[in-house]
Amino acid sequence: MSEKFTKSMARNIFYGGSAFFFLFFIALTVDTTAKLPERDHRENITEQVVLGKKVWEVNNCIGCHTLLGEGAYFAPELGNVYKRFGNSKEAIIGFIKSRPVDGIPGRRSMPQFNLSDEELDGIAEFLKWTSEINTANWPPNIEG
Amino acid sequence: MQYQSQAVAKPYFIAAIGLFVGQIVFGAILGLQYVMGDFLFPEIPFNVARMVHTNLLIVWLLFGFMGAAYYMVPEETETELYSPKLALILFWVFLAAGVLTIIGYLAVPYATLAQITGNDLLPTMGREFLEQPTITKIGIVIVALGMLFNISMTVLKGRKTAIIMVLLLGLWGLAIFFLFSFYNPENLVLDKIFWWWVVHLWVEGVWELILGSILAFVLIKMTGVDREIIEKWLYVIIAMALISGIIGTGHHYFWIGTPEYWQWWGSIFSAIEPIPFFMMVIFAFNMVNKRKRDHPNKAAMLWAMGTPVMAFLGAGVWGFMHTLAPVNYYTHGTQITAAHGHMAFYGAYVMIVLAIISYAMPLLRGRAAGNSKKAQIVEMWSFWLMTVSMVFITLFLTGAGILQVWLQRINENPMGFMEVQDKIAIFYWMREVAGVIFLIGLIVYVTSFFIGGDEEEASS
Amino acid sequence: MNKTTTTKSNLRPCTWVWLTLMVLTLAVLTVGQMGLGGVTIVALLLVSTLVKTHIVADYFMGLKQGRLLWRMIIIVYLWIIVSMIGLAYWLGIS
Amino acid sequence: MTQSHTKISQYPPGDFAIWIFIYAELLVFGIFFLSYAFARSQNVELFNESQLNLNRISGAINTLILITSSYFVVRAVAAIRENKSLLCARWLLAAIVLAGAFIGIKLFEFISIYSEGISLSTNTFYMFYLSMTFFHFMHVIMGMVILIAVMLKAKQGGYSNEDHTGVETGASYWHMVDLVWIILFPLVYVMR
Repeated sequence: MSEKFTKSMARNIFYGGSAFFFLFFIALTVDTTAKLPERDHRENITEQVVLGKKVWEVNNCIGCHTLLGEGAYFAPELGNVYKRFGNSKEAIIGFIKSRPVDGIPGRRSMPQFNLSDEELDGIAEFLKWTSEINTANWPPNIEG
Repeated sequence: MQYQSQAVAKPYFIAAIGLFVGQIVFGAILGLQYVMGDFLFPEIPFNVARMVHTNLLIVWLLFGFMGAAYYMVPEETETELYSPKLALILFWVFLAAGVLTIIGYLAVPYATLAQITGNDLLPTMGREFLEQPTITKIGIVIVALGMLFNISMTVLKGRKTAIIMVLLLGLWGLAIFFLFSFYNPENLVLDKIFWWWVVHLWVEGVWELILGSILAFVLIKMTGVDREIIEKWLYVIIAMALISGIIGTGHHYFWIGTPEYWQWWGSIFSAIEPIPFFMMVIFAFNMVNKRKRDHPNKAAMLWAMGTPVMAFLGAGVWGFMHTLAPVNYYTHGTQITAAHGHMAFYGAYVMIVLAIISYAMPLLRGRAAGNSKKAQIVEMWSFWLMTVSMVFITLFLTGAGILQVWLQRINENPMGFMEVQDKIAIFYWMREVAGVIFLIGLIVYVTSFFIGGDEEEASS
Repeated sequence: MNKTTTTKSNLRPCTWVWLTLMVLTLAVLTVGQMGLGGVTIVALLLVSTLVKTHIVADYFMGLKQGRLLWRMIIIVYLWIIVSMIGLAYWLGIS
Repeated sequence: MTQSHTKISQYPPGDFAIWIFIYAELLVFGIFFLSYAFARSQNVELFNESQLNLNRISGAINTLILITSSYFVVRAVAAIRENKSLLCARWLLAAIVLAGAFIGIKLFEFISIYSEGISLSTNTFYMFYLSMTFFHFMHVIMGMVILIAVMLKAKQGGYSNEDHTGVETGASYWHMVDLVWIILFPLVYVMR
């Protein structure tokens, strides 16, 4: 009589099961990417939005803020900041521009990044585009 | 130490511990910045300190994994390493790349770093945990491929045990999924989807294979239980981990613009993610009960037993707490996530690396089986200091998170983010105190390496 | 010798199980084709599902012989699933 | 003989590793079923309406096919217990052919649903219908692969009445695939 709980069967299940579920994950991912254009409104990704994403990245904004809930939890959520600031690009640009170089005594403060007007416009356009992604109604309210 | 070439693991372990200290120092700085917003501003703004904190964590864990691989592979395959020299060269390359990157973070503004490292040619920077300059990323790939070549060649010429095959698969997966960090589309939603292919499929996928194989190795060595039994359960546990964990990626696809069916797929599969961790706890304690010898290295045993318990609490329980979509709707991107992240990383990955270091280091230093009683007692003190303070860090962050969710998201008159941060400052203060105790625990840990005394004899 | 007779005596109930499953499935289909619904029908469907899965587990899977534990895991599972589905349907009505 | 008897009472038929997998799979399917049922209770009308669009006949035929296939696998196990390798392989082949028929009918169902422009994102009912049936569909394919492997080994005389754990392992998995469908069919196609 052979052993009733064998290493080789456990191994087969590991390899077979993992491959099975990975293939399944790929199938779901394919479906997701096919459905995505309806939700991310990629037709609105202009040159400014692309520049804005780059500005977002090279200044490591994610190191303090969250964007659609991902990032650091040190500073406010920015996925809906365009709406929170009254659908105003100017308000976003004005806020970024007005950060004091030496911070605010005793309090958290965003650094002064000395962005050009073009970069400021880009980041605002990027945040506007982000606020229009269909995120299944997240965040729960305007405060993010 | 049975094989000469295992010695290359030693510098890897030492570097890991050194970078670990750096990580915790920056953790303490971050904790203070949470309550004293202008601390070190503008010299080291929060985003820079955080980047250093998280990147050091990843890099030192990778050092730990590599050291573990170089230590385990010769012993398991019963043959010397294919090229110890290559392992040492790669060590210095990786260390130099890591240190230079950290210096780069601290010395110049991030935008300048992006510019001088040519981020424009292949933009990959500025995404959470993947902040490294593109050239550093390329360096990581080269080091990983070099190591994989080295140990794969060793495995090919030696005995192929289940433990080593699982470890190899985990390391290959680590390298392959890292390649997604080079994919940075202009579309943020696509960017986020495949960013998780690195982050999630690492920590809730292939890293668990590495974790499982190291734990199995240490358990075989320390308990003397039959290899067949341990390897059998290793397969069962990692099978469960991947079955639940791969589609469990869906719990990150709830609110980033992905279709809404992920709320079901993600919830259902991540609901079973605690099971493999629970099985790991049962498994580890069962093996210890069945032990055929009492290994003199009690400290290593403590780390090895602590790993599944803390991993189950941090990854399993704290993960499950906010993984279901209706709950996550309110907790997503709050301090709850931070709480879970801290305990899960500590429990699963920090502790397993410390376990293998604790087991292997005395042998690498030419001791018979374990450090002296005195040194072990100090090390066990550090275990309890770090573990208990991590539990408190997690509890305080959870308290902060619950209050944050309530004030900012559920309340009828929701408060703004910064206002809420002021309200929950007390939790951040307590977290900082716990963090300092963690740092003290780490200092005690480092001290334990410098305590001499009569070493323990190998058991019969 | 002994083995052969056990096999034979194991097979006969399985044939009956198969026939029962076929008949119950056709009954379920009939209910579906008539478009029936409501508390009684759902209850009947759930009972038939419980019966079908029960006999698959006991006879096809062979859980009736052997340790009670392995059988009970499935049986308890089936009872929980079926009764929870019933509860959900009841909630849907009220 | 006595030894094999005690072993049999120790573990369910087949390799115990497959049972850990079976229990895990049942857990996943079970959560899916309950999610469906409770999601339905929030939105009864939508579920009832969408359900009418399904092809109940092909669902029922597929149920009959899977049940019969499962029964054939029972016969295959009985055959190998009497040391009849070729008979065992033949019963397995019959079961595999039926599994192929299941897949064919299911594909036809998927294609007709797809040509109506329905997808996972259409509504909650279709999300569940497609998720659960496709998930199950993949399990049928995996079960088929397992049965084919067992059949090939049986054909070469790789099993005997003394050692046929492999056949029982494949059979147990296949019965699980059947069991799940027996719940799925009335739940999704009929109950309203």
